[in-house]
Amino acid sequence: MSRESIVNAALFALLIAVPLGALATDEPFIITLATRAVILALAAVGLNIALGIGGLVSLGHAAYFGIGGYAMGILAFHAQSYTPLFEGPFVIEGTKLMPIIWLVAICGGALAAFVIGLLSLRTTGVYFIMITLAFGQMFYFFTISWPAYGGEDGLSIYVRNSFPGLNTLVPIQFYAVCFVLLCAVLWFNARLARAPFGLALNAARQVPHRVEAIGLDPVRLKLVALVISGAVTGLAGALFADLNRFVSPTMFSWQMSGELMVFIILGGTGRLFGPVAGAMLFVLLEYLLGGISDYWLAFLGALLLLVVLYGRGGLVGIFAGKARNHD
Amino acid sequence: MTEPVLSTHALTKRFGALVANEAVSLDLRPGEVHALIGPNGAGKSTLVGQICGAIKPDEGRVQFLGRDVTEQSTRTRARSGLGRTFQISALAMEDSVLQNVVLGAMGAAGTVWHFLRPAMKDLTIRQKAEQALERVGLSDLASLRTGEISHGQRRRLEVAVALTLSPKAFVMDEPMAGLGAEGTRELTALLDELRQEAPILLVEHDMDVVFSLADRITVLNYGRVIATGSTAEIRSDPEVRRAYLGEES
Amino acid sequence: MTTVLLVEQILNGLQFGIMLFLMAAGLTLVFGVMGLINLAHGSLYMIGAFAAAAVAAATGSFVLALAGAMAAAAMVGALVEYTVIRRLYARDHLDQVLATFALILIFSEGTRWIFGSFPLFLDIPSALAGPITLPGGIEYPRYRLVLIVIGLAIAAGLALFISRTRVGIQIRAGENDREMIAALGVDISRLYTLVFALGAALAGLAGALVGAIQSVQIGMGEPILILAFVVIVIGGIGSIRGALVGSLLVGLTDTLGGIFLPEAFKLFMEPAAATTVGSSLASMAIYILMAGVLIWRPTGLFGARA
Amino acid sequence: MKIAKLALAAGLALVAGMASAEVKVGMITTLSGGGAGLGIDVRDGFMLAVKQSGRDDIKVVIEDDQRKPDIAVQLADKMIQSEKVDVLTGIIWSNLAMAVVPSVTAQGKFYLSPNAGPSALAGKGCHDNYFNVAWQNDNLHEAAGAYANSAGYKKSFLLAPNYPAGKDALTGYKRFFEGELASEVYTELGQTDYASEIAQIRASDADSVFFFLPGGMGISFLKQYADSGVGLPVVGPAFSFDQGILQAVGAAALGVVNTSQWNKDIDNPANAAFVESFQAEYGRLPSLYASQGFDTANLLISAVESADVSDADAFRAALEAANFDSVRGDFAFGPNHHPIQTIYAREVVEENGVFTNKIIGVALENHSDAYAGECKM
Repeated sequence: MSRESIVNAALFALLIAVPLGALATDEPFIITLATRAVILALAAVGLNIALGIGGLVSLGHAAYFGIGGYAMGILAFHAQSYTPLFEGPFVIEGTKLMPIIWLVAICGGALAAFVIGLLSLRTTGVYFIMITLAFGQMFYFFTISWPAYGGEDGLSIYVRNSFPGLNTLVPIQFYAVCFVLLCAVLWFNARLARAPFGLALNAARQVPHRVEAIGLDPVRLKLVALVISGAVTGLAGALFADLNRFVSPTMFSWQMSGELMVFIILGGTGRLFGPVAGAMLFVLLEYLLGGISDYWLAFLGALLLLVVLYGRGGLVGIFAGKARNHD
Repeated sequence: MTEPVLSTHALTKRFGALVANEAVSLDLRPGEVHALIGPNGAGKSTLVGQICGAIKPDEGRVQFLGRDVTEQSTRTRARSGLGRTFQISALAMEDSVLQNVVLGAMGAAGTVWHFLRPAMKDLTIRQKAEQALERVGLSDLASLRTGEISHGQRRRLEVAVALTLSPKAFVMDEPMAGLGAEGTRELTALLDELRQEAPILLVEHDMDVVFSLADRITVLNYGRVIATGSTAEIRSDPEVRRAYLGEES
Repeated sequence: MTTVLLVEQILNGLQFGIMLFLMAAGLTLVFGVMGLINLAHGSLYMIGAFAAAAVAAATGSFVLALAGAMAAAAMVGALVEYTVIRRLYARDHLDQVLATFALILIFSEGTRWIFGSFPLFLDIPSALAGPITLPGGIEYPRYRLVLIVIGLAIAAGLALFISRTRVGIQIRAGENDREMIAALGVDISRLYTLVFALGAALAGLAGALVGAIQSVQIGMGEPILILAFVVIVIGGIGSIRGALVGSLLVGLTDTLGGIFLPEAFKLFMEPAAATTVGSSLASMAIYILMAGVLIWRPTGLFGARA
Repeated sequence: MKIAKLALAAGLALVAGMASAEVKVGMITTLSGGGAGLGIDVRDGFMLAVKQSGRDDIKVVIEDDQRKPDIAVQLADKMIQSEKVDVLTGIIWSNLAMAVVPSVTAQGKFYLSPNAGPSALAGKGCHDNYFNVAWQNDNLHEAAGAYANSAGYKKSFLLAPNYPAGKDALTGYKRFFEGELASEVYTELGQTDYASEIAQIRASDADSVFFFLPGGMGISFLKQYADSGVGLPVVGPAFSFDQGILQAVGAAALGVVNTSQWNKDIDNPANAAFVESFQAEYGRLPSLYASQGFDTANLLISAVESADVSDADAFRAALEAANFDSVRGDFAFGPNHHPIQTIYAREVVEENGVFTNKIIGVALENHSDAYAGECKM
């Protein structure tokens, strides 16, 4: 077992122990915090598929996060107000069922990533960073000024959506749902990184001209990576909206995209569990520092700066040492 | 005369006012090593770029296996069997040596769109990759990280990756660049064997290598072909001696 | 829509574009010479505005306020370059984005700690207050005309500086070939600090000039930062000329889009819906412009390299 | 640091006494970033009232929402689940209130709004545990419309950001304004340059301008408008003329009429004492937001005095009675738990080098809101 696997196992154990401990000591808010960390981790794992393996520095991932959020918001809004979502030759009703909402969020995220990727992948480097930022901003301004679903006020959903057989209003049950999804996506991510696609994508990041010389299209590889990434981040968006029972344009803001990247860097780039460690640390800091000072964001900034400048491997790197060649 | 495997017909490429290639025609016949030489800036890399599809010619055509491939992408040419090596090693340095050849074999087999099955467990692919490593004598290093092996070993790995494509022709851009005497000797021997498999268009600076391997030589200067012929013809060509060999050696 | 109004709106677009140029010029220089993406550039704009407000409150002089803004921004810029930024040149863009994102947090909260949470006061000097009547009966604020003139003068000055002076030549050399300027015996780290401070001073000046007609408050730098990035990406990163063209394009698109899009939709929609659709689209207009430009020319209008 | 200290001060002073039925209050407000000034004022006003009451059975927990809805929701969860608060308060922004209030009240907690009053919560979405101590969002705009009538304006140019509160503002103004509209223009949220809109105002044949541009947007607009020389009279709600930002607008705001339910010169003993003690405590003039925070705390204290918070029905009835001396004078709750109050027209003046407001008349007397009828509780 490598040191990284030990760190991963420790993080995994924390994700199980903390909420169970909180349940035992009757601290439901800790469970809520843990749920928040798990969902943000899920979003960052999504980004990490594009960024970690494919090297796609997308500063517009809030777009997919927000789309997932609004998929939940719009479907649940129509369900709670008993108005059809679409009337025409056929009628589409809203829903409060999580699995359907997730499916819509995943498809929405994937579709948006496909269109944005098709256009953005013509560019590289800084231009790619900036064009993805531009697409994120388009969604942000659109949702603010479009009145149908609350504009800047957003949409409030009064009761959390349901999952067959569970009472999602009980914090630990909703946590379990999110945790299982995170595990599934992490498993998928681990498999993906070793699969032919992951190998090719990884090479497309390092030496695109080589990939082309063996008959593969690096842009198509990256596009598929972006679609998978958008789908996962979209799913996380739907869960995040369900956690807050609320969705608003802030999910589309560029700071959100920045935060997702912060998770990856804090945790350690190119690590499977990097985004998980990063999101956990971020939520913890937000919780601890927020109580200490009005100016806590400055401390967060300083810490982040230190990690970028000196702690290159991030949190996982500190404990697990240098990144190992996978396989 | 046998049909050439690969040929260019009056390829011309300009970058602004600079004419990088002017009406370059050459061909590569089965079983031969055809060396392309010329001083720095003669337009060799531009020509390789056009043959492999990275650079679009302004005028002229490229033919490969009897088909006009001028409009085809690098990928299509690669898939039909044009195996190239790069002047500066283009390898995934973070990956293992074996992974680099597996990648090549996957590209050739078109099995890249699998998302869950581990790449290294596809036995057909792996076998092919290991054979390629065997050919270039890198089997022992298969599990090392590419960033950790020596420069000479990487040059051979480049060749191994090209081999996984089962190419119908090789285009090698300065495979000996940066190699010591020992490395050069080994790689020369390898290329000598490989010509049986597929002909090699060899861009090379090392004249000893060129004259020991090449069946024919084309000399490029200021973007134009100034001579083509057997090694003996080139050695005695007055224009080549004046424009090129005289300065170099 | 009358011609007078149209001319006035075009002037507004120009003026907005010129202010964007002051921001974009520094960003694009820093990227062109050092290859650095600096998200904290907006913070320097904010620092300029706050410094100007503080100096103006203490001395009552607008000219001193401008000088103070440039000096403060340049000093903070040089300091940050020396302590943090220079460690980022060799890093990839991801690290740069994150480190400068962290700097935004530090600068914003630091400024709030020093100046408090309420907006500060900074006013137009009385000599420049009020409107002026232009030929054709167009009434236009005098101060905004002055902004256009100052901005154009700085653009011209910057062009001269880069093409004629020693440092300018070094900067151009640095854009093309980093090793070459080292070979020329130029002290690179000093040159980098200088370029960064210059960019910071321009941002600080923009903050002070704009602060006089807007609100001097925490976070004022971020919206304009994003716009400045849009500008340099449209213009082609590293190109001063591109920054100027991009600034004017963005300024005009934003100003005119806000007016004409709702009107245009009224031609075939009912007014209320047209206003909604039109203003939604107008708020996205510059991003659509940017995406369009990049899809058409992936390295911007005047960009050389990716 | 300051929050912790204040909370501690309030807490310590109070824990020392007997803890019969302690009331725990969770305050979620904006204390960092661009909008921090408003949250700080609400907090300071609230804590001043708690301190003056001398009660040791009110414990206040304060957290910063960073003006982010998801953080606000998370904090509300924390306060309910972990701090076990009985009452929540503090939110400044409508969108944050929309995110937090429905779930808080659904969980049986009380929410007292010191600032935001979105229409959804006043009408169909009203709740018997939700009390708004400030105003329904439309109120001040409605008053501005009423004032415009009395000032004899016949044609107004309307300006607001393109987001729900902006649309509500124009709706509110139009509900009372009887003249014509020259144009309705929606600007971008967070817009800082209004040259283009000012040009449209100049080109229009309006005789007055109504605008709702909260925070920095209003500062920018007023400075640019004053400089443009257009000179049409301007009316707006108090938000752009508050004590906190008036100094940043400067002379550009002089003479502008704005509507507010409170001003520091409202003549009643509670207000005089509040203005004086706030200045003594914090060294600055109180703002509208501070007055709302102060009133919110006093409403709470009045309810604590007459009912036990564990008896929700009794506590609710005590809140409904609104038996406290509001700094704005007469104060009562309507059927939807929103204020019925008088809204004044104020003018910006300069007093001893400080820009501030002076009441010049009543805009709407004992005004309720347009949504009360839709509320079924």
